[in-house]
Formats: sequence, C-alpha cells, structure tokens
Amino acid sequence: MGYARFLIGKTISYVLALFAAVSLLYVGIYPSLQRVIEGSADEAASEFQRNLVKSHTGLTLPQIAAAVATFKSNYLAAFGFNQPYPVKFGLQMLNLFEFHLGSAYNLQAPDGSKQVADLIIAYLPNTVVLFTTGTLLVVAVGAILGLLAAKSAGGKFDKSIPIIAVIHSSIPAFWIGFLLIAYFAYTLNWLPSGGISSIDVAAGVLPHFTDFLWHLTLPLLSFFIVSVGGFAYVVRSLVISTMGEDFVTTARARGMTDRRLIFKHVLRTASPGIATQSILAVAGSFGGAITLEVVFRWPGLGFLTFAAIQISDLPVILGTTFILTIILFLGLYIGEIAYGFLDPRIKTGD
Amino acid sequence: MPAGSTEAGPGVVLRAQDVRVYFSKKGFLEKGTVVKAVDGVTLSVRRGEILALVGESGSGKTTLGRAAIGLVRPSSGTIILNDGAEQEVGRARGRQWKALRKRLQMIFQDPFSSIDPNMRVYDALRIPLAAQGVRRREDVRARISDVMKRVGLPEQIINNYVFQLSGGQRQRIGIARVLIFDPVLVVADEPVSMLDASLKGDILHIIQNESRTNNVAFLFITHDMAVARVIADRIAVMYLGQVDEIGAAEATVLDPLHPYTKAMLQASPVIDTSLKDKIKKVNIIGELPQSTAHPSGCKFHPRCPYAMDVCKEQVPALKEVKPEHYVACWLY
Amino acid sequence: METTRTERSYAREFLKSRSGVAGLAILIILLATSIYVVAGIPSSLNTKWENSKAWEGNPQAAPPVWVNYLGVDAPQTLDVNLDKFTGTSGSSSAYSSTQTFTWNNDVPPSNLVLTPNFGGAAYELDVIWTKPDGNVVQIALSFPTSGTEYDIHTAAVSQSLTKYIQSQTGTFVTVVTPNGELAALFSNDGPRLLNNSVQKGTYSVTLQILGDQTLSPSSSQVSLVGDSYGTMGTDSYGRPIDLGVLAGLPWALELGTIASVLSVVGGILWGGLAGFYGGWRDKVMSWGTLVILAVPGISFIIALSFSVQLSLLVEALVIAALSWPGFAIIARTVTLSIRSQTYIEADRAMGISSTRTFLTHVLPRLTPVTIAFTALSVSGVIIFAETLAFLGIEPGNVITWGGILNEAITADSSLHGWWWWTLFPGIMILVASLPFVLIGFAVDRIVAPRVSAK
Amino acid sequence: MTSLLEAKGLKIYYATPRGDVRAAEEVDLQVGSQEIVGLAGESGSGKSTLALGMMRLITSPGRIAGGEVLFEGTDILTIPEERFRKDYRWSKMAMVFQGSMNGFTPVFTIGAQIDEVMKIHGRDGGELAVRKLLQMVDLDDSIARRYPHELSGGQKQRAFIAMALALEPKMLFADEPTTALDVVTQVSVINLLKRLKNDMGISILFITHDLALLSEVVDTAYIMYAGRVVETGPADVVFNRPRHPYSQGLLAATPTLQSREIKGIPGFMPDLARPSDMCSFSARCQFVMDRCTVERPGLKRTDGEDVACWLY
Repeated sequence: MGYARFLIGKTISYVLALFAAVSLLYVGIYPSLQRVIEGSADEAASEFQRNLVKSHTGLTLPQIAAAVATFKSNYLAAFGFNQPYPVKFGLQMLNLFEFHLGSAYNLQAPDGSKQVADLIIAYLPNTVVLFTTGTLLVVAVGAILGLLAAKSAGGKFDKSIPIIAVIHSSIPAFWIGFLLIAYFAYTLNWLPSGGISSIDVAAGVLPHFTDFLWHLTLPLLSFFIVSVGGFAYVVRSLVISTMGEDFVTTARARGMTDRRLIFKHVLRTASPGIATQSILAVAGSFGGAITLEVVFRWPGLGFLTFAAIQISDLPVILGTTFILTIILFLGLYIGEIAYGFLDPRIKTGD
Repeated sequence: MPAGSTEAGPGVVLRAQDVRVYFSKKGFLEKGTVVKAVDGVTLSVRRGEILALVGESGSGKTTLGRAAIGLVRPSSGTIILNDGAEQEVGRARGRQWKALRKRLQMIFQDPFSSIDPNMRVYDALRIPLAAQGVRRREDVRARISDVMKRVGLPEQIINNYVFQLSGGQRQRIGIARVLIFDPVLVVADEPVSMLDASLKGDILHIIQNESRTNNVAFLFITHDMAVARVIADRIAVMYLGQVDEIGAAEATVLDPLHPYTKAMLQASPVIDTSLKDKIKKVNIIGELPQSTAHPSGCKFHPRCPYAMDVCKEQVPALKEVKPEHYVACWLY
Repeated sequence: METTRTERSYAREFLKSRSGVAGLAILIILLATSIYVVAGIPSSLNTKWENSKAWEGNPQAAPPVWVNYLGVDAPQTLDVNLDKFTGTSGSSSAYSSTQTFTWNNDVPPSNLVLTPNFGGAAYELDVIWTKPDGNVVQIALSFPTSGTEYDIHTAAVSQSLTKYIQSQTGTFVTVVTPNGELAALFSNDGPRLLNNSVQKGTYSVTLQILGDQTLSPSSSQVSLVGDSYGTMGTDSYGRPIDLGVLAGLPWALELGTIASVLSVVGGILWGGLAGFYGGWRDKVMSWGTLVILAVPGISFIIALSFSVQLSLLVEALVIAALSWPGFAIIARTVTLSIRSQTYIEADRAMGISSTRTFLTHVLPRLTPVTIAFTALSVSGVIIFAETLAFLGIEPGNVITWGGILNEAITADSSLHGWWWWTLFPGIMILVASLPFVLIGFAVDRIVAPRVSAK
Repeated sequence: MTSLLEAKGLKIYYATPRGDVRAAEEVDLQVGSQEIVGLAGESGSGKSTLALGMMRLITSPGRIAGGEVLFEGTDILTIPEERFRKDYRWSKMAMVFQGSMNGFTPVFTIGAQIDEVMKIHGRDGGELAVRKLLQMVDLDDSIARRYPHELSGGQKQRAFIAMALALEPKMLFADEPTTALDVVTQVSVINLLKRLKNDMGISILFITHDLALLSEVVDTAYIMYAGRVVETGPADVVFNRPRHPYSQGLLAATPTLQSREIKGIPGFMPDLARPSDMCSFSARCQFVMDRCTVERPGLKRTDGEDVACWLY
C-alpha cells in the first residue's frame, strides 16, 4: 500500500521531469530543429512533386507548383510553423514524443530506410544490450568488491580500492578501449577489434550468438574497468558507515558469522543507498558507454551519433539525443523504484 | 472557562488559553492524518516561577513548550505574554516576532547538538547578541563575562572551540546563551536528562538561582517526576496533548489526584532495596495509543483502572479540587 | 569527545597524506608547463595544426625517436645545412657549397627534402651526392625556385635517381618507388643496388647553383627525413604528437577549472539551500536536480553544438550547467543532517536570521566538501571535454587530446600499429586528471562527510 | 554460592593516538546463578565496556589487555572465536543493549530475526517458537510480521528481550535496557527481568547509571568509577549505607521522589589515558587525605562489603 503510493508519486514526478528535460533539450536545439523540419518538408515536397509528375494526373505545371506549395505548408503546419510559439512548442514536442523524427540527410538503416526512427530502431538494441549488461556487471561486482573491502577495512585489499577508484576517475572510457584493442586484438590476437558479429544468423543461431558474445567481451570489459572502481568505492563507504550502526554490534552478539552479518544484514540494510548510488553511476557512465561504441565500432546509438557527427547529419543527431534522454531517464527511474522496493520504511508506508 | 486561566493576575507573565497545535501529516495522494500534539491546553506561568511540565514522550509537552515561546504556531487558542504590556505570542510575525526572541528563550536537551561544535565559545555567545543589535565590543565583552560568571564557567575557555568542552560545560554555555538576553521566560526542554548524575545538581542550581534572584520564569519540561519535584514550584502533568493535573510541586508528588499522575509516580524509581524480589504494580493498562488515534472522552480512559461510562464520552475539564490544585478527571 | 577539526588541522592532515602531496606536486608541474606553453608556443600553432601542408617536412606516422634505444632502427631526421657558398657572380654565375654528414643507420631515411635558397632566378640546380665508397649520384633540377621544397616525389629528382639506378644495375627500370630511390642514395653500389645494405660512413653533399644573373645563395638545406620524430612521434600528417600534447594542456586545465568551479559551487549551493529550506522549496529544487540529472550531457552538448558556436567559455558554461546535480544531491544530504541538529532551531529561538544561520553553520560544513569535489570534478570535466573532442565536438581553432585521438581512430591507428598516436594523448589526459583526483580523494578522506545516500 | 560468571583482573584498553585509554582496569566481578547483579557508574566509568568485554565483542581499536573471564569455570577468553560464537555467544550468554531500540536490522521483520537467531544456532525456530517467545514478553503475535521501525521503543526493547531468550541462555547482560523508555514502560521491562530471574533462573548483569532504579532490582551492586570497581556488596548495604565517598555523592546526586534537593559532584573524571598511582577519585573527594594522592587503595572487605578507600 505504502509502496504503491510511493510508486505513483515517483512516477508522476519522473514523468514531469522527463517532460522538463526534453523541453530543455528542445530549447537547446531549437534553431537546428527548425532547420531539420524545414529540410524534411522540402524533401517531402519534392517527393510529392515527383509522384505527381509520375502519375500523369494531367495537371499543368503551375497547378503542380501550387499543389506542392500547399503540401509543403500543410507539412510545416503540422509542426506548428506560422503559429505562436506555445502552439509550435506543443506540436513539435508532440511530434518528438510520437517519434516523428524526420529523415536523415545521408545515413541509412540496414534496410535502406532513411527515417531517423528506423535508424534508431536498428541501432538501439545494441546499445541497450551493452549498457544494461555493463551496468548489471558493474553493480554486482562493484557491490561485492566494496563489501569485501569494507569487511577488511584497512587491509591490503581495502587499500587497493581507492587506487581502482582513482583509475576510474582519471581515465576516459574510450582510451581504455584503445589500449585493450591494441593489446587483446592486435598484439595477442585473442579478441576481435570491433564490430558486433562476423557470423550471419543464417549460419545458425548458436554460432551467431557465441560470436556476438565474443565481440561483446572487449567493450564490456572496457566499460567494466572504467566504472567498477568508483562504484566499489562508494559501496565501501556506504557499508563502512552502516557497519558503525548499533544493529551490527547486536547482530554480532547474537553469534552471527561475519560473512552472514555482512552479506545479509549489512548489505541488505545498505541496499537502498546502493540503489541510489547505482542511479548516479548510471548517469555518470552513460557518456563513457557512448564513446566505447565508437572505439569498438559497436553499432549502437553512440556509434550512430558519431557517424552522424562526422557527416553533420543533423536529424540523426537530434533523434539520438532525444532517445538517449529517454533511455537514461528510464535507467534513473528503475533505480528509484528499486530504492523504494528495498527500503521497508517505504514498503510499509511510513 | 476551565480553571487555571483564572489566575490572570499581575504575577502572570505568560498565559496559554485553550491552545491547540495540530500537525497534519499530509502525503501525496493521501488523506491527511492529523497529529494532535497539543489539544486544548490552558495554563499560566508566573513571574520568576518554575513550572514543570511532566509527561511521557508523545504527551505534547515539548510542542507546548515551543508554542509557548512562539517557535511553533498554535492551530488555535491564544498565548499572551504579559511583560508590562500584553502581547500575543502565537500570532507575532516579522519584527515583532524577532523582538520576542529576547524575552522568550529556550534551553535544549542535548548539549552536544544544540551548540555548533565548530564555533568558538566567544562566537557562540556573541552571535545571538549581534542578532539582537548588541554589537559594541565593550558591551559584548561585559555581557559575556557577566553571563559566564552566572553559569559558573571559567573565563579562560572563551577562546576554546565548543567541541573541546565537556557535556556539562556545553550545557552551561547553552544556558548562558539564553540568559545573556535577560529573558522573561525560558523553556527548558529536559536540560539535565542527558547529563551524568554528578552534573545534574549544578545545572539545576543555576536554573533555580536565576528564577529566584533574577525573576526569570521557567517552563521546565521533563519526563522525570523526581527532577520535577526537586526543581519546580508547580507541576503540570500532560497526557496526549492535555494537562490532566496542575498544582504545587510538593502536593502533586505527595498527594496526586489524577490516576495517570498516580501511575507515573508509582512507576518512578526510588531508593528501596526491599523491592528487589517484588513485581512492581503500576495502576495503568496497556500502552500509549498511536499519535494519530486519540480516544474519545477523557483521553486516559482506555488505560485507566477507574474508568466509568462518562469518561468514554465526555472530556473532563480542569477543576480546582484543592486550593491551587487542579485536576481534569470525572472522579472529582 | 567529538572529533571536530579546524582549518589548520585540515591543512596539516592534507600534508600528511602522501597521495595528496603527490597530486599537488604533479599539479605544480602541470601549471608550470602550461605557463611555458602559453608563453613559449605561438598561438598561430592552432591554425598551423589544421594545415596539413605545413607538416610535410616531418616523417609521417613516425614513432618517437627513443624507440631507437629499444632496438628499433628508426633514423631521426638529419638536416644538412649548406650556407657557405663560394663561386662567381655576374652574368654567368655559379655557386657551390659542400657539407659532409655521417650516416650510421641500417636503413635509409624516409624522405629527402631539398630546400635551396638563392634569391633570384637560377637556371639549374645540381646536387652532387658522394657516397662513402666514392661513387657519385647527381640530381639535376632545371629552373628551380628559391625557397621551395623539393623532395623525393619531385619528378626531376625521381628521374635523376632512376638514371643512376639504371647505371648501376644495368637494367632498364620504369617505375621506382620512393623507397627504391632513397635506397639508391644510400645502398652499396652494384647490380643489386636496390637490395644491398646501407653504406655507413661519411657522405658529402654539394649544392651547385647556376644562373645568368647575380644570385645571393644563403642557408639552403638538404633534409634527410627520418623514420622517427620527437619524443612522441608524429601522426599521419607528420604533425608532432608531443607538440599537440603540450598545446592541449592549457586548454584542458582552463576548461576543467572554470567548469568545475562553476558546477560544484552552483551544485553545492543549490543542494545546500534545498536541504536548508526544506518543505516545498526542497521538493521543487530536488525535482529540478532530477531534471538536469536526466539530461545525457554528452549527447546534449553534441546536439547543442549544431545550434551554438562553441568557445572555451561557452563549453565550460554548458558543461557546468549539466554536471552540478551530483554535487547538489550530496550537499543536500549533508545539509539535511546539519538541519536536524538542534543548534539550527536554537538559532531560530534566539532570533538569528536564517541567512546568518546558513552562513555560520551550513556553509562552513560544506566548504571542505566543496574543495574536495572541485578537485575531483576538474578531472571529470577534463575527461568529459576530451570525450566530446574525441567525438568531434570542440571549439574551432584549439588543439585537444581528444581531437588528436579522434584523428587517430579515423586513421585506424591501432590497425597500423601506430601506438604512439593514441598512447600519449591518452596518457596526457590521465596525467592532467590525476593530480586533481589525488588531491580530491585526499581532501575527501580528511573531511569524510560519510554521506550515506538519501 | 558458586558463581556462574566471574571476571578476574579484567583489563580492557582502547588504543588512541594519546596512548591506551584504560576503560576497564583490574576488574573483579562475580555473578552467581539466579542472581541479578547491578553495575552502576557514570558515562566513562567503563561499565558498558565491561559487558562487551565479557561477551568478547570488543572490536579494534579496543582490546582485552589482561585478566580472565570464567563462565561455569571455563576461561572463555582463551577458547577459539568460532567455538565461542557457536557454544557461548547468545546460547549461554545473551545481551540486551542500551541501543536495543536500534538493535534489530532495520530491513527484516522482527519474526524473521528471532527465527534467524535460532536457526544459526541449530535450533528449529519456526513461527510457533517465535510466537511463544513474544508471548513471554507480553507482545502480540502480530509483532512478528512487523518491521522494527513500526514498533514503539518499549515494544522493540521487549521484542529484543524475547530474542535474547530464544536460546534459553543462563546469563543475560542488560546494558541500560530502559534508558530510552518512559517510566511506565520501564516498569514493565524491569518486571520482566525479575520474572526471568525468578521463573527461569536466569542470571542478569544489570548495568545502569540510575541508582534508584538499580536499588529496586539487584541482589548485589558494583559501583564503578574511572574504569575500576570502587565499592561492591549486597544491595541493601551499598544503597542504604554507602561507604565510598563517590557512592555517597552519586546517591546524593540521584533525583528520586524522596529527594527535595540533589547535589552535584564537582570536578571531572581523570584522563583514562594517563594512569597514575593516586586514587582516581581523590581530585573530587571531600575527604581526601595525603595518602590518597600517592597510593591507590585496593578493594578491602569491611562490614559485609568491599570498598576501595583509605577511609576504611
């Protein structure tokens, strides 16, 4: 009951936040967005004109020109051109949320479509796979490392955690990618240097999948190396502060083994805090994940963005930015929900 | 009009009239629940008197104390400060409110958290003065050294950081910060409950001394009947936001009227080694109800061994059963 | 007794932390280097950097010079300067200058660049190249232009060398690669000229200029372009990586400092005030924090860069505007714990204004945290900005490590084994961030707000 | 009466940058079977440290620096930690803390935690066993399904006592178990402790700073000051005819319903990191003699009790 209320409250607050974040985005990209819409109006109009001419409707040239002009102004009207700003804002936001992202200047989806939405649909799953696997790995291993460090606070293992955290904070993800490629792909020849899979699904699902994992290894490893230290450090601090609480002494007095105490009681108690930190970790590692796609030519949204930057394909850049906002936002939302689920005070509605 | 308010004579510095403080705990998409922290209290404090407000946690004594000096705004009722002219405390705002701060003061329970440990003693005393417009260096010096003498602090600690001091010394500074204004009324919220036994006596002496020699009135909040007896002139016993009994300290402790007061006194420990193999009987039933669900009628009736039908339905008013000794109970 | 500390004891403790002091030392070195760069490297470098023509004299994609010590034979560039000319002037003038040099590498250089300087119009330029064994190779150029660079790709040079190869091998060759031509200049002579090993020893170069008017020949140069360059090698345009790495330092430090000071101070104040106010203002402000947290910084700036002209200040402002939420969240937690202390209420009871309460109790507690975060955040901003540059988003006219790395990945440097191209700019990012991280962690350990989340 | 628990010359030190803080120094203490022994003193006197030490719960930077603790004749300080954890901790000697209010892990239900303590010591546990324990401390069955934060202070304290009884221990350490409770609730907890002694034969070491409360409960009393026992004997002797000036001062400083006035004890406790040869109370004692500042008095038996003072 308490949790349901928490859930509804958080959902409303997050949806409003998403709307606000996208509005902010809208303001930031306003000039280029208008250019993109006008560009796609032009393209649609010329497409329309071609069709008119091809279908031999018997219209005269001036009639065709007039029809095309009407078409174009209708097209622009759907995006609120020639309307007051609030209406324009509303219409364009609506189009954004309906994924009417226009068509790319040059880039194409594997199926040949130039629609930005199609491009994103083609590239999105790869980003999700890389990013969620990476985050789960970092959270799981980081939590264990942090716990072990806290357990032996002051010990050798514990002292190495800050070092890992320093590495985390001073090395860009993509550069780690470079180093790993140079070593594992070109020096040792163990792992592929990039790409997502060199075996077609037609050759069988299992070989395709193993090859996919094969290609996933290095980008995942890079993501892991860069993110795990910082997260472990945070977990360590949280656990150490939890270990100072009264219930730890009493639990020890109850004859609990240290292992049980730390892995069950302390971890579970610190878990809402860890969830919050995961949220921040997700937000923080997002940029790094995007650049890794570039380094490993992993065909996800980051790679798509990079390709679009190289050739100034504005519609694609705007589209990926919008989608990445939503993905990041979902990550944060899931973290928040997990937090509520883990804290009994929220569960019981206190 | 309930008794207790009738004593609006010239000696009264503060009069609370049917004061209620309700907190609404309103969440998102949620019907607000109301916590009735103070639920219709009428009492008055006389000049230079120590009135002890005794009750268990959740009785509303602290909220009443805070409301009395204007830190919490009452939901209804009036609180009148009578210091030469009458002034409404509960409604004061802005400059008026700020001016009240000099005359109505508060001593807090925890000497460790009520003074910023990172401050120097001098600043801890200087900043409140500055806030009230005392800025001349000589004036500040003079008042600080005077007040430190009054609370028995050696002058050489003035440049120490607060964190370097012991709990007893910190509580003295807490009192000094209050006395430096020469207030009319001070709410002392459990000022000795966190101190070691050997320190309690000294702190209580400072408070007693201020009330006798400087005519400072104290509203002394405590959960401990024994402390109340030692320090107070009068005792008011609170239960679930209401005053059940009010009278002279000796009379209230030695000859309590309200069943709840009696139970509290039965429960209070005494030095008595003969009790060691006996199960102590306390004439009270069950536990304190939740803060949001107060019983109807007399709020004590579900726990009262003498409860009658009338108790369930009607709220008893404070009655003067003996001279200057009021009780709110249908037994009388 | 509580352990609370004064500013001075913070400083003392910091100086006791080994990593903190190390960070401080690195930072001082970096700052000194930046001052040297700003003062010593002309700002025209930035425009020159983008002009690939300007770097043709350098070996391209060459490893650093010190690889020679690692057993790799990669000759350095050797400049043979010819400045003392002797000869006759008048309507028929002839000048010449000779210089010797020693070649001890097993491989020939990667290019030969001839830059004659004679002022006026000459009708012929000859290079007489004498190998240690005495054999002479002659290169002739008709109507040379003073000040122009002639290298192995120049047709006339190529023709002269082809002729020499034919004379030695006795066979007719049509196409000779630049490698072959350079081999011809340096190898042991004979029929297998192109496959013979390099002659080690003293070579002599004579430059002869013939003209029909008086000329003023001066410092001319024959440059034997090596296969290694500088301390960090070159990229595929021949631009020295070490120069780029140095030039990128002030930008990174400046941007990092401005952006992190703005974002940390802004975030701490925002979160601190939210926590201090409490109530609905806290709710609104925390929600505002969430909004910015939900904006993916990198993509947002990428998109923005197509609407707004980036400059150092604009980029710093935008990065700051997007990166404060983390600090706000932590500052809010710290402030909430301060606010629950009774001394905040005590202040109110004594009529002390809330502004003053914030200044005397909250701000001092937030200050050490702010210092720690500012330090940590500088490294965050540097990495963020270099990441953007790596993706191709940077203000025009600056040299950035991320930009160099961007060119490296575009040129497939890993595939070609040009490790120096990616290694050094990356290390530089690490070196520039490291002192801030070390200082930040050291301060953080000392002030240890032990912030439990939420 | 043979003693169930006996500390002999127990020393517990905490390492600090200023040197070892001697929280407990040469403490001798006995708890007989089916006896409630009281341990009183102000903060910093070492009374809580002593209980933690006897449960072997002192963690770094603290350490047990000497002495022995006998439980049924076995020195429990020398047996391996794992065996002590399994065979003694909670199963033979349980503990109720001053902070028992916060003694439950906040994220598990009360029932689950009581059940867990039985399971980890090889008992069956189960819902029925939990319910029986809760009934023993007058708590409703529904408490088992609640989270700690849903309970009042008194309920939590009683639930914790239920958990302490889960393994039927012979010895219970009760460290300020009522300090955070209201007086009425305090009585119910005290009555509960008395019932445990009388009905179940459990021995209790009751630690508190409240002398009045102690006088109503204990058979034998120990008064501690600055890490040492200064007076000990049967309750009626210690409370009715205290000998040590500190005990006298403490009684005069304790507010009870009988008192019209209470007195403070001037001065401070000495720095426990700087051991000296004098009587540690000498600086605050109104009867101080020359001898007190050069030689420390040991516990001496006089009139049916032991007191460490040169006056006797």
